[in-house]
Amino acid sequence: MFSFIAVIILIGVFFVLFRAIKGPTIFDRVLSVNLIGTKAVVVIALIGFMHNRPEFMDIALTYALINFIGTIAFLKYIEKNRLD
Amino acid sequence: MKDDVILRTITKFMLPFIQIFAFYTLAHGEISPGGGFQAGVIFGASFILIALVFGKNSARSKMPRNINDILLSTGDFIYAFTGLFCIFAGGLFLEYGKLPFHSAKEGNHIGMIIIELGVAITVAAVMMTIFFEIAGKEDD
Amino acid sequence: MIAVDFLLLLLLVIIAVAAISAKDILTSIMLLGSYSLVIAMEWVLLNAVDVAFTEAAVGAGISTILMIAVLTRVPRFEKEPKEQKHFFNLFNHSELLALATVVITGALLISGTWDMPAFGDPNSPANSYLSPEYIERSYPQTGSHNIVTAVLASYRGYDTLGETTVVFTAAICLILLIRSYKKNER
Amino acid sequence: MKFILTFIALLIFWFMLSGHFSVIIVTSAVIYALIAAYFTYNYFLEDISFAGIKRIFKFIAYLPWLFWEIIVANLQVAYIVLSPKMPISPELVETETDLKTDYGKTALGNSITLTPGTVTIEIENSKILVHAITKEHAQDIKNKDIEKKILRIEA
Amino acid sequence: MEMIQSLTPVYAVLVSLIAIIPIYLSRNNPNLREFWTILAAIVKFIIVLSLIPPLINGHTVGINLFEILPGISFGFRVDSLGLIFALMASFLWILTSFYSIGYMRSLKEHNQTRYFVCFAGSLSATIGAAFAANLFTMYIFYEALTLFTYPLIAHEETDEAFRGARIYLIYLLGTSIAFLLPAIIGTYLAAGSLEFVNGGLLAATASKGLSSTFLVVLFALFILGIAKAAIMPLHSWLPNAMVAPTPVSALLHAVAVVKMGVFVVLRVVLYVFGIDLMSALGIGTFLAYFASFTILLASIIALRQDNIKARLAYSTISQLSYIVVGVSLLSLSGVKGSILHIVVHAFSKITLFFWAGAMAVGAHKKYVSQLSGIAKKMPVSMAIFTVGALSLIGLPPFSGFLSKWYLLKGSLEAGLVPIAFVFMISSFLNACYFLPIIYIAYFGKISPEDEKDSHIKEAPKMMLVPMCITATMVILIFFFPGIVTSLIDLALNGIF
Amino acid sequence: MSILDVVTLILLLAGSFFMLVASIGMIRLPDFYTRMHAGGKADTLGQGLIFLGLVVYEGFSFISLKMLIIFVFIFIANPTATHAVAKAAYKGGLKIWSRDNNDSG
Amino acid sequence: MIDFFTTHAPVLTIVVFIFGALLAPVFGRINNSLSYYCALITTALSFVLSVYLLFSVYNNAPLEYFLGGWKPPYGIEYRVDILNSFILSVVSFVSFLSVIYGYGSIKSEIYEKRHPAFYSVYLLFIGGMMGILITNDIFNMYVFLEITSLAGYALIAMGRTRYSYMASFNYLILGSVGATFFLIGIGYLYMQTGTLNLTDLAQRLQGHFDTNVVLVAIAFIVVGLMLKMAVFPLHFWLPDAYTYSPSVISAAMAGTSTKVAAYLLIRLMYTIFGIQAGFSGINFSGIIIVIASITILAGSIIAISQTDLKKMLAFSSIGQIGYILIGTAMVNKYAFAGGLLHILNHAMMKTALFMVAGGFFYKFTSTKINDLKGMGRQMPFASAMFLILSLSMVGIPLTVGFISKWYIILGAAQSGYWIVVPVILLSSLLTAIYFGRVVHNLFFKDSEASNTGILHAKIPYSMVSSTAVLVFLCIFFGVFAYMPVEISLKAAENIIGAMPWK
Amino acid sequence: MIEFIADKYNFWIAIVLMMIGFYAIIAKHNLVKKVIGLNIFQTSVFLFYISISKVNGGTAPIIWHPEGHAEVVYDNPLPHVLILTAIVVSVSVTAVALGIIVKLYKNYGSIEEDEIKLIEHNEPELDSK
Ligand code: NA
Ligand code: NA
Repeated sequence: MFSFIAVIILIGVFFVLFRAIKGPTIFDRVLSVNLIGTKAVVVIALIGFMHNRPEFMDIALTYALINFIGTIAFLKYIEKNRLD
Repeated sequence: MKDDVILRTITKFMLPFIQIFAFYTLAHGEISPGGGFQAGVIFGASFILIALVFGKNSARSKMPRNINDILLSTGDFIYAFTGLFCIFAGGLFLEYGKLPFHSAKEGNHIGMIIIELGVAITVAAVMMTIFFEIAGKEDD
Repeated sequence: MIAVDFLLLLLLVIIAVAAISAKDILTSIMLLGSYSLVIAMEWVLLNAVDVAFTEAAVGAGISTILMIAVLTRVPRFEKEPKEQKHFFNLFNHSELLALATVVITGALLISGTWDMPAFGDPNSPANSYLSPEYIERSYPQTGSHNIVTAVLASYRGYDTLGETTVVFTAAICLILLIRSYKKNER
Repeated sequence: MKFILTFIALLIFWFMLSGHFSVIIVTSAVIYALIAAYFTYNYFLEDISFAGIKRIFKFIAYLPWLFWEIIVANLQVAYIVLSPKMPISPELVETETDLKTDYGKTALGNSITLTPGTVTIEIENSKILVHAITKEHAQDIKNKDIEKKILRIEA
Repeated sequence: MEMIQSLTPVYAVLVSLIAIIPIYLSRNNPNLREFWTILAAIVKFIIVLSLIPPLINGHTVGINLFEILPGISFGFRVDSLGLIFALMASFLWILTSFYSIGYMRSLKEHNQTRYFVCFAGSLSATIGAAFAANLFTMYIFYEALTLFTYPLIAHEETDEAFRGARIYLIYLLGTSIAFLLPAIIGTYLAAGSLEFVNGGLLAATASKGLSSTFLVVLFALFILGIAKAAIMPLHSWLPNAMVAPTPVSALLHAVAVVKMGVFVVLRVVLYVFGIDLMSALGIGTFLAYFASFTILLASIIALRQDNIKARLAYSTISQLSYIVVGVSLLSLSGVKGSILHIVVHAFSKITLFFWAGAMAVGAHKKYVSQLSGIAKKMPVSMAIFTVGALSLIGLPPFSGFLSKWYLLKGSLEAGLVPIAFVFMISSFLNACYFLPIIYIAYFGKISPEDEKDSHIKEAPKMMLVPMCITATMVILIFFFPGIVTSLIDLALNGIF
Repeated sequence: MSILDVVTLILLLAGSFFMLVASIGMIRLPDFYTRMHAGGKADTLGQGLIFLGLVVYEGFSFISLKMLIIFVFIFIANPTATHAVAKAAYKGGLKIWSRDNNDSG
Repeated sequence: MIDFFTTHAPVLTIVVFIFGALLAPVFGRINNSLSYYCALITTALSFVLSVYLLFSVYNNAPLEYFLGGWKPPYGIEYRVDILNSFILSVVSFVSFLSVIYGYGSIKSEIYEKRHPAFYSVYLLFIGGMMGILITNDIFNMYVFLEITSLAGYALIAMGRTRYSYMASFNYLILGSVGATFFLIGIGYLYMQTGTLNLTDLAQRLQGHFDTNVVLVAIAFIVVGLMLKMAVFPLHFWLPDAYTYSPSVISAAMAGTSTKVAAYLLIRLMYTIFGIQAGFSGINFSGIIIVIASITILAGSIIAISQTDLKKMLAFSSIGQIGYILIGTAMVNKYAFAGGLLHILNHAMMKTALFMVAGGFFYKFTSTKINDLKGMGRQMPFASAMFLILSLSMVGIPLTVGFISKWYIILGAAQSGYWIVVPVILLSSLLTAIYFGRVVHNLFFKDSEASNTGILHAKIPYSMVSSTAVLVFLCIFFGVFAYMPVEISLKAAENIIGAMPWK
Repeated sequence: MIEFIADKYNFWIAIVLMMIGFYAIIAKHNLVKKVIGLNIFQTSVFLFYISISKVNGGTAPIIWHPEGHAEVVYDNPLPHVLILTAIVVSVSVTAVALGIIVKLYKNYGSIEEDEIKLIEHNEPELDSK
């Protein structure tokens, strides 16, 4: 069950990846990459359940966190051309 | 990006939780995935987030460059000195089992906690240093 | 499980190719971040949770942010190489040479897998020699549930001291290299 | 005061995450919560007074409605995406808001983003710029349903 | 033979090396500087002289300074062969020093300090090689001499000088590293030691079943490696080195460089391989024929040289091979003639080079064709030249006759009649390239410009006196050969 | 199969449906702003539903608590990120799509 | 107290560097010169400890040290034998002298506020190498390899020209590729054996030598290390790296870094590659000897055409690393000792040569060979030292250069690798040619006054004395070669006799 | 045959990924691209290591006390440990590389290898920093 759901999500990732590669604007790419990240959070959680060891939620949380920070960094670069 | 209300507010709200999550990762390194290194990175990332959203000065007000530079050495020093201390305690280098606790097992356990703390401090300081040095554009 | 594994690996290949062929380096960096995320998923799938944790934080997080930080100071777009392309407009010499090197190296590596133990083989030397001992000893000897942490911090604690020193080295190298003191210093 | 509130919030959060109560863990929880609170308290509670606690409960009460709206929104989006004709007519809408606090504006902005076919593009002072995927959704924004609810929380 | 442990040979080497310091320090005071040079030369000669008595008494003097690697030590051992070489070199250094002073001052040469420093260094190297106790020590001094003489040859610092010096360096350093060093290593591998032994270091090992091919190759490496002996085809550095100032040429041709070359050949033949092994392998005869070519060919080339120094240079190449042929005859008289010829040729050739220098300084003449009638203006110089030339041709009453006599006798002893013919033909050729000089100098018509030119006069006394002394020696040795031959006999005692 | 399992399954399927829709939307929708609606909303809800499903499956435990934290995080962070991207695009001068001027993606 | 040092000497030798590197920037905040003394004391301490280790293992059995008290193969093990303690001593000695040298040279070449970080990185650079040398765990080697590489990249970039950065970057890329190849090799070996401890690895590889996994592993490790060693044709990074880095770093690197990579290869050749056994019908010795021969000749030939002194020395270093390889690959006691001696000898010669070049640079800010005309008059002492060192490089007897070549040739003759003899002799000739050119310029050309300005009037004693010590040793160990020769012969016996399956 | 592929494809894809990164390192002139290639190369090597550590039926190497299971099979923890270290090394190298790139751009105004070499060739600069 969990792996079935994971496969569906991963197929979705292929679509999103297509958009990330094709663009055309850089914002499309940022959006897509952010989306890949958030999907990854779910996949991680599902893999935890697949392995019957759901205590690895910490990793999913880290993913979500890092993904958020990364997206902010991309945007700040695009808007301001500086990070600090 | 300080001018964006939503981003600013959300970041303010999340920051303490990110940091405590970093510490949580550090403290639970022996129980669940994670440990000093990951904790250090996340802690460093929290300051990077501050810098991204509120600017460098805001980040530096809580973590001045001088302190950061000293922390850089401190963490690794804690690690290496723990190793040396094991020698003083009659063991070999990094032989935590010989640390003055009830049993070798407990010595090992506490030794690992101490060195993980050292790792976390250095890694956090390093991540901040690397970020601020590379991103710092004030001299261009 | 195998389907997930396969999809993840396929994703990796696509992302890797896309990342190195994008002319916009910002795109490359984004894709590299995704690459890290996907490979970390693969690692969770392979039960390497600590590694996945680290890769997510470092590969997808810090590395990406550092690269963007560099982009704030250097041009964002890759330039076409100066010399004209020949060889049917497909490759110039250096690209052909690179391709040859890569193909040879890869072929060599793959030939090495021929008589390797199979993926997941519990009787392979790697999985049957020291690993069971670590698994058995770690909790009684160190009190750590996480065997990886036990090996990392205690059995191979010296490596980790080295590792911490490596990151320290990186920071101090950067301070040496690019911290600015003087106004006119280049 | 801000510091203590932050500290308590962090301690609660810690135990939600942890689930371990050994001496070492609890001790470190306290120490770490203190450290994290030191670094972040003036961000966390920069402009929230003691009255904030009451608002939190009001906010929680607001969530079920929001969640329902979200589901509706998503069904609409799903319909748009999957329908062959793609019935969209995007539009930019600008409205005013009476919300004063940052938390209020943020809640409004994110709620708009999460609900029917609209995404907050910008909130500047009292002006809100929204992208709506269809004309109907644009109209919803002009009706200010969400804002009214949040205003009640802020009051 | 008893070995007396003594540092005397070390002192002999060190004297001139130490003299470098005061010479360099007094670089601003030419008189003082040259005083040091002369002093060192005299002290050195005295030290070398002091080594004669113990040798006459049948001892050897020497010391092993330190063992560098197992079986390889840095040490000295004075035997009579080395002593002859050392005596000759140190005596001629005194004369050359005086001559150099005269020459350098009258031509107002630059960089005189470097010149004298390197000169002193060269002499150290020469004496060191003469007294070396083993191949290793000898190799060091062999290389050292090359390096010390390089600046002397490049002294003029013209492009031509640098070119000559470069060729010199490439030939000598190149062959010594490429051939001599491997030969030494091979010897070490075969014998486990590098010490010179009467009767041959390798002779003892021949019984161990070393393949003769190996030994032949080894010998070939030695001969190729000793380019200082200027055996064709490794001779062309010598004519190229004639760009050096004349006293340096004297040093090269008569005293140090080429003499060290043939001296090393002698050492290798007599003390490394040994007469018996050489004849057993048959390489002596081969070498004799091989070097004979050089004798003839170099003489023929000399005929065609108009440049005085070039003609002398080819003459040297030819004469050196006399020595090589002599020793490779492996007969008593041959070897004796060979050693004697080292001394005789030294005195004769230095006389000729001094004369050439005198021509350059006194008359600014560098070519044979310019010498027409010069004897009128420079009678002393031409008389001295005649002595040297006749000696090299091999006419009595000059010492050249003696050595050629022994060589001829040796070739017959060895049963190599063709070699005897080579010697005779070569003597004829010698006559062909020397006698014309004498002829035109005395009987040629002096050109009108030279006639009027008041600058053409005898060279200064500082040059003339040493010339006279060497010329006298050429004659003296003919009449009193005992001073040399007694030492030669001593040297050959342990060998034949 | 218990009720809880059925609920879990429904939640997971619904979640994956919305996530897939979001992905398809990313391809089909014509411009950045419209794609944003798919990526910012459908995906967030999909994720939320899946986590809810997992919480139901797991029952009450610290792991569920943690998943709820992630759930909350997603609902805070995703719209924020979406908003931020939108703002950046708007400030960057990206024009919105309309049926008249542009028909491609 | 004595006990403390003697028991823990192996680990202290390395750990002092970590402490030094950590404390240097902290002390540097108080006073710049404190960081200098930090570096000085650290290197001095580690030199003393290394020499202690050397004598200890020379007289007794090899030392083992279990880090963390965990027995190998579970834990990481230090294993000190004559081979590595010898190189440890060489490396720490060279680095110590370089620190002394740096007192004058670093002040002139590097902005003073960077000094604390500079010394810290320098200590990491040396400490990393020391760590590689002493450990008996292949992955630990990788970790320390990366420490030293990272530090090396930064140090090279500190050179005075802007091209230093490019040199550093190229080195970084190639170095990282090399290290990653090494890592791949480790992975393949681990796959086949399940262990990382070298001794254990050697035992568990028995009977697996003909598997593809092991062959590929060895190929990648060798290529990776050869990249690090700058063996021809994988040498591109080295000339720029040596040329454009600060004088001290050129000197220290020339004496240490490629030698450490060479050590790694030697160690692995004799423990896990089974060079003696000639596994799978592959003549491992032969391959290495051919590669090394090409390296020797190519390095020497390219050196001839260089116009920059430091670059010439760099190419010369490429050639010289070949001697070390050739000597150690012949599986012959004498040749091995010769190769080992060359590690010491070349370290002394090349470090001193780079120091002299740094002296020229200090005074005239140029190391172009054409700018060195007439230096013999202006800097007679430095030029004289250069002359002596050149002679030693050529291999003239009574200098150290002769000793190592002698033993290599001896070993080559003994083991029948006759091809090696002409290679070494030819390269000596080539060496004579390119050094001859420089010496010629120093002593026989008049200086062209206009070409460079004088930067400093006088060269500080720190620079002169450290160079002079090395020059003196080049002659001293050339004349009294007994001690190093004995040590390396014994090391050779131990290594060649210590093949576990023999 | 199928079985053989199933046994090895994880390794193969890891190798293919390595080579993609390696190609970028060699062929790309842009320095940041090279660093990106290096990252891909190294990360893929890590993937290879982690593939080694997998044991069929194994679970993550964290002690686990599931109800009703007597024996738990764990994956090999050692490669995980090694790769944790290697990841850290990799990010450190990346950081230093990026630092150098920043400096290169400041000095040359370009981060294309061929351009920098051309600039240096045309106007070599000594002692400028
Ligand atoms: Na990465
Ligand atoms: Na851990």
